[in-house]
Amino acid sequence: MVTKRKIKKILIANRGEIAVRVIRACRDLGIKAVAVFSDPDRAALHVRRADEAYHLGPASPKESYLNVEKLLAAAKASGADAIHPGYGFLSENADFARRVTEAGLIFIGPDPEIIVKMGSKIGARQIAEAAGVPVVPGIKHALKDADEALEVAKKIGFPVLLKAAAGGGGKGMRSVREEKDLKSAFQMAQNEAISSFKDDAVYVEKLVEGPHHIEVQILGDKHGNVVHLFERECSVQRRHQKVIEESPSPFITPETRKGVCDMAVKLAKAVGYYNAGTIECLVDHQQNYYFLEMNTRLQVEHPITEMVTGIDLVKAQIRIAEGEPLGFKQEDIQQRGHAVECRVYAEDPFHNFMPAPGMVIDMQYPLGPGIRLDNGIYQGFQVPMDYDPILAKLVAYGENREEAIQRMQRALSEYRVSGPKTNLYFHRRALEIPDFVQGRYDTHFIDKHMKTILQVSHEDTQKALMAAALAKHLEENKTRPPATAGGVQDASQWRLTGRKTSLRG
Amino acid sequence: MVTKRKIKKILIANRGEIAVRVIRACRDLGIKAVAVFSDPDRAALHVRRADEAYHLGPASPKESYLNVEKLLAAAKASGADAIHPGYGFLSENADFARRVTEAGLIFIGPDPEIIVKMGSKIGARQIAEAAGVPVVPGIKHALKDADEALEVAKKIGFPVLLKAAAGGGGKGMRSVREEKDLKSAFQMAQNEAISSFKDDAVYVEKLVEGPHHIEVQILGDKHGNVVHLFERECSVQRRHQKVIEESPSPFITPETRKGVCDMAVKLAKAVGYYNAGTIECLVDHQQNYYFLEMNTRLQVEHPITEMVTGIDLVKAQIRIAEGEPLGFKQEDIQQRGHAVECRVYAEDPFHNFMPAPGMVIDMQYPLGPGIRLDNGIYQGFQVPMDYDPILAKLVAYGENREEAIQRMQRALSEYRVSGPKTNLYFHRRALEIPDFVQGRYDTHFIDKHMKTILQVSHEDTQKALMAAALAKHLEENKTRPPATAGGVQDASQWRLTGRKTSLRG
Amino acid sequence: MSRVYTVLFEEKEHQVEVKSVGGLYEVTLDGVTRSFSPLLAKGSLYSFLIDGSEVMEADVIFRQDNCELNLRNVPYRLEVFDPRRRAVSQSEAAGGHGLITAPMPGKIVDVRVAVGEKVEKGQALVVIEAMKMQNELAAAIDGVVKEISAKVGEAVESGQKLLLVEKED
Amino acid sequence: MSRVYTVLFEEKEHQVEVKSVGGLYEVTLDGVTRSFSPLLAKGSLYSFLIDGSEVMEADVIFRQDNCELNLRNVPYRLEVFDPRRRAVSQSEAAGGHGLITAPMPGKIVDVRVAVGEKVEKGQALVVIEAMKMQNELAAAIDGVVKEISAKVGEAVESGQKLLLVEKED
Repeated sequence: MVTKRKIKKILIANRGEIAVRVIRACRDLGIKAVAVFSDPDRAALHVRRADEAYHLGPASPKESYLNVEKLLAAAKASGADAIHPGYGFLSENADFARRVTEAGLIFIGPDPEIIVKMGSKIGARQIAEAAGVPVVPGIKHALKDADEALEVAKKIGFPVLLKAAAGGGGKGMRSVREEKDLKSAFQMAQNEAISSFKDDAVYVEKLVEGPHHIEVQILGDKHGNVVHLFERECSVQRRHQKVIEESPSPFITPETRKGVCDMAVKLAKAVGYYNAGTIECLVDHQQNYYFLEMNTRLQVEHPITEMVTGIDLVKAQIRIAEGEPLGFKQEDIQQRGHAVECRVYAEDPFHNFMPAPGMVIDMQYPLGPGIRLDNGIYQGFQVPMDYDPILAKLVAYGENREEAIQRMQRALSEYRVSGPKTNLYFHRRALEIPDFVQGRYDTHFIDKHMKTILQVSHEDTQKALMAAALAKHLEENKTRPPATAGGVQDASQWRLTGRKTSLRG
Repeated sequence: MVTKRKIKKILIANRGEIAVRVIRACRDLGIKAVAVFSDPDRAALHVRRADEAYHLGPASPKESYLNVEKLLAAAKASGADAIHPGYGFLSENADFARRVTEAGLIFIGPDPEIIVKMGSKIGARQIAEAAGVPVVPGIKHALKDADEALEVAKKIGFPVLLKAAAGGGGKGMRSVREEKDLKSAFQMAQNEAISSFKDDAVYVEKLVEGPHHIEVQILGDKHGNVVHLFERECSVQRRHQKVIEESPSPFITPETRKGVCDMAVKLAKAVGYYNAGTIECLVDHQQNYYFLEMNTRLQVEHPITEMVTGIDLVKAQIRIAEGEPLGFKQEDIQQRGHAVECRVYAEDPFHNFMPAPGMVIDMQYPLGPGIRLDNGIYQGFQVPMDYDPILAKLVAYGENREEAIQRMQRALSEYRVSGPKTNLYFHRRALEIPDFVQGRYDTHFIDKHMKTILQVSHEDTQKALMAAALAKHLEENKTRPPATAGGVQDASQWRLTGRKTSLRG
Repeated sequence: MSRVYTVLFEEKEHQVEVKSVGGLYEVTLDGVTRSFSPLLAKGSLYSFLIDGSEVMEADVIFRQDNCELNLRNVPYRLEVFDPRRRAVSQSEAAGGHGLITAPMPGKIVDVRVAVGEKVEKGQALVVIEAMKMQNELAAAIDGVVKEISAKVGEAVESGQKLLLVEKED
Repeated sequence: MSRVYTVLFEEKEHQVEVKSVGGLYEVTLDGVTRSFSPLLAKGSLYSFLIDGSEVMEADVIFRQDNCELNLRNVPYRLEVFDPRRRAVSQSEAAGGHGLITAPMPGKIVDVRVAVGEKVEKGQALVVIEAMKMQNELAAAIDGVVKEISAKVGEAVESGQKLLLVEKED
């Protein structure tokens, strides 16, 4: 018998846009939302949007968002009866899940044992192989050190891929094409693995060239029901980090769709999985698919699935955690229309995508038909240097792929962030590349088109230089309107600098 | 034979949020958008979002947005090949439609003759009666003066409703319960009719008590195809102005739905209508329905229909104007899920809903799953006193009515406008009223619940007074952090005024 | 450090004590004390943590002692002042309830009374138009029209003095 | 009134003439002249009407002559100055291309060279970490390390001087 327990208050052990996303699901369900924050996040949007907020400690994740003791203390102080881990941080940490449960709280995620089994890329590979699902050639255990990595890589044959066992979001992942680069790549992968996941286990597998990255969203409840919510195409990646995702995939055939979706449900059922989860696959150009890993948590790109299926995944997670049955069957779920997501990062595409934390000076929101923005910043917020560079997820929905892309392009033309550099221009250009427009791309897409993507028209550059000189001229001649009270400038003063060209009828 | 003609550039003869809405449709279709603006609108959002912008003249609508000569001159100067009228202003002015066509441009709307026939409330009543459709008792011609109004009103019997023949949006509409109030009401209705529609025709009909205001969205093309996109429930009104709309209606039965939808298609076909259009009906508690009027233009509340049917109405308007066939049949259109719209007005609910133009000091956008905001303002914009008080349309979509309302409530809790007073609090409270939550309301809803809606909790008031005293204290003691360059305040300086309550694990 | 402020709201005066305690502020009104941790998040927007953890945001804009506070989109028009420094509130000094000012920017379309005329509470005296809506401004007290500054056809700013009614003795 | 400004962009100097003509501005670059009607819409955001009707927006932030301009989310790092007032650009005065500064706020996690060491263009000298990503900062010229101010473990601000390479004579 599954015990049912209504959740009244949820502590969100995360920050930024995903914490805001979870808070929204809480609001929709009439559940109180408790935020936690580190020093630089006192004024973060997730704090401002919560019902209650608790301070954790200094900026360092170890002393704040990764600190289990402090998180449990905040949960206790707030009287929360459940914890949602978001993604990243402790979301796939079985020890955390166990500690939450031991404290008498509901962990909004799978059983800790399942995290151990499936949360580790290595463990999941073993289970998948046992279930007869095809996996990418590689080793099934963590590497001792760089020397072992080199030894195994030579055996499999270059190119190879180093991967953090606890990984996600491209962190702790390095592809290595030549022997000489392996040792330093191993070091960097391990360092990132520690700082991102508190787990230094790194393994190696054969690098499948030019594949599609397809993943299947599943939902399982505590009563043994598992459904899939179809696939997401996540092949637009840079440094193994997803940048643009869409659903449905423009590449896979109906047969492949059925194949990967059935495989996902089969695997999830095999381990008695409950919660939202994702089965990631590589699909090659011949539509062969390989199981890659399972993510036992919510995924950054979950909104595109929500938009094409109409199901709110965070609300579903919460209901599952309460012990409720799913309430719908596989045949109730349909893909309707098309959705695209662009991940908005604080990084400078023109300078090797360097991270770009800093103060948000101004922001223009993309709005209107078909647009959803899951945002974590606001004008005046100091984007900290201590955490992931994701600022927001921009999602566009349309009746079909063409409309979804058109709307995304429109939203990108409206969206503007001043202060931190962002990859918004990168997105706009990437979506214009004919290979993308026609849906013919694989994981090499960005490398292949990077030069074209980063081109800036000569005309725009000319206008930029002209505008800069003019602005300088206006400032020097004090024709800039003065700031009014509250730091807001008076747009109605345009007559100072603008001439009207009246039309005579 | 219908001639087809691709549109490359559209001039939008409107302002504010609807102009921005049309610009978005243009962007999606790869069509250039031309804005026009009056003096106070140089920095308006619709200008900032356009590809090109032309100045019309002073603030007064007669000298700007209602000035046909200047609009045509701007269209000519820009090389636009079509004009979209939005709603309000010249959108139902047959003379304007004719002049546009005579200038060799495409008018994105119906044939001018149809505007004459159906655009006038009086004419439409006559056509409807001829087609055997039930109408509300009243007269079929414009009133000469207040004396005739009184005479007719006595004949029909009080209460009566005075209505501008060219009306819409509650403008030029007054309900009169007693003889003594009729003359001044007639005067005000006529004044508003002139200033809003350049047309002083006012007529009178019997006031149907406590009805539901149901309207049916239709789309017709130039090839004779007409489909309906189901109904909208628009019974939440104040002073005959719609405030909250939803689709589907929680009130009408499937039979009534079929009845009003069939009637709408029948009427539209009878007059050879093309373009988007709306058939408005009154439905009484016994589910009897009466034809009220037809709007031969886009409707403010069109987004809720877009959300439940997935069809972009503005794009459909443009394609129809190009001579394209609809491209879908009645059976392709389904209501899926539920959508609610709140009209956000610059008005002060606590002071008799007085208009509240002025500078937008700050704004917090409602975002996230299921939320669409069609917005016309931004922080720093001076909302002019010269035009309609509508600032934005907030729309929430959900799998079902409950989810749509929950999401709307969440969006309202995020949405904040500082500067102009708004009716956002009014919306939040209205959606909490059990009659609304249960879908049991008619056009008397607001009057019935106004007191409850405008109640503010004692606790909130206490906190407001406390916060005001504290803010005063901080300002006097200069503990307020100073503004940084660019007028932005540094949120990271919170340590100056905030104490951290660190948790120890 | 502790200080008492007078907050005038809807014609009633409230005494609010503000006490700084170790970086936090204890604020007392009508015997209820709450602790506030304030942060100016942006512009005029305060983010408060109340009693340790409750999140509350309010936009607070001062023009001298006049305060416009926006809490959950409820606009509060307040006056906040140090009672030691001022005895009479501004609105009373300015003519009490007999003064009619423009509630928003707009255009005067009608003035329905003349100086010296007797008026009743609730009687419409001036009609102002803004955003295509006409609004009647009514007398708040019985009395006699003392002064009219509103002119038909004239554009007025928010807060501009339009008409003054005086109580009869 | 007309004035010529020097705009330094990607190590190239451009001469831009700005001429005020009846409330409009005629701006000339490389023989192309466009008319600009500028309006400061909010904060540092300019809304321009170019050549009468074309709408363009750009965020323009100055710190003295250093200019960050954001046009359609393309960030331009420029220097804009009056050539009569200054002959040498700031970045050249500060050490030309041999100077390595922090491109963003972050933490120094590695310094791979010592003072006096010969380095080649493209060689990674310093590793900085921000937002959980490690980034190698490389030499822009061949030369010798003259000065190191970066310390491993230290947090640095954007623009902070980390290391100086000098060309060998």
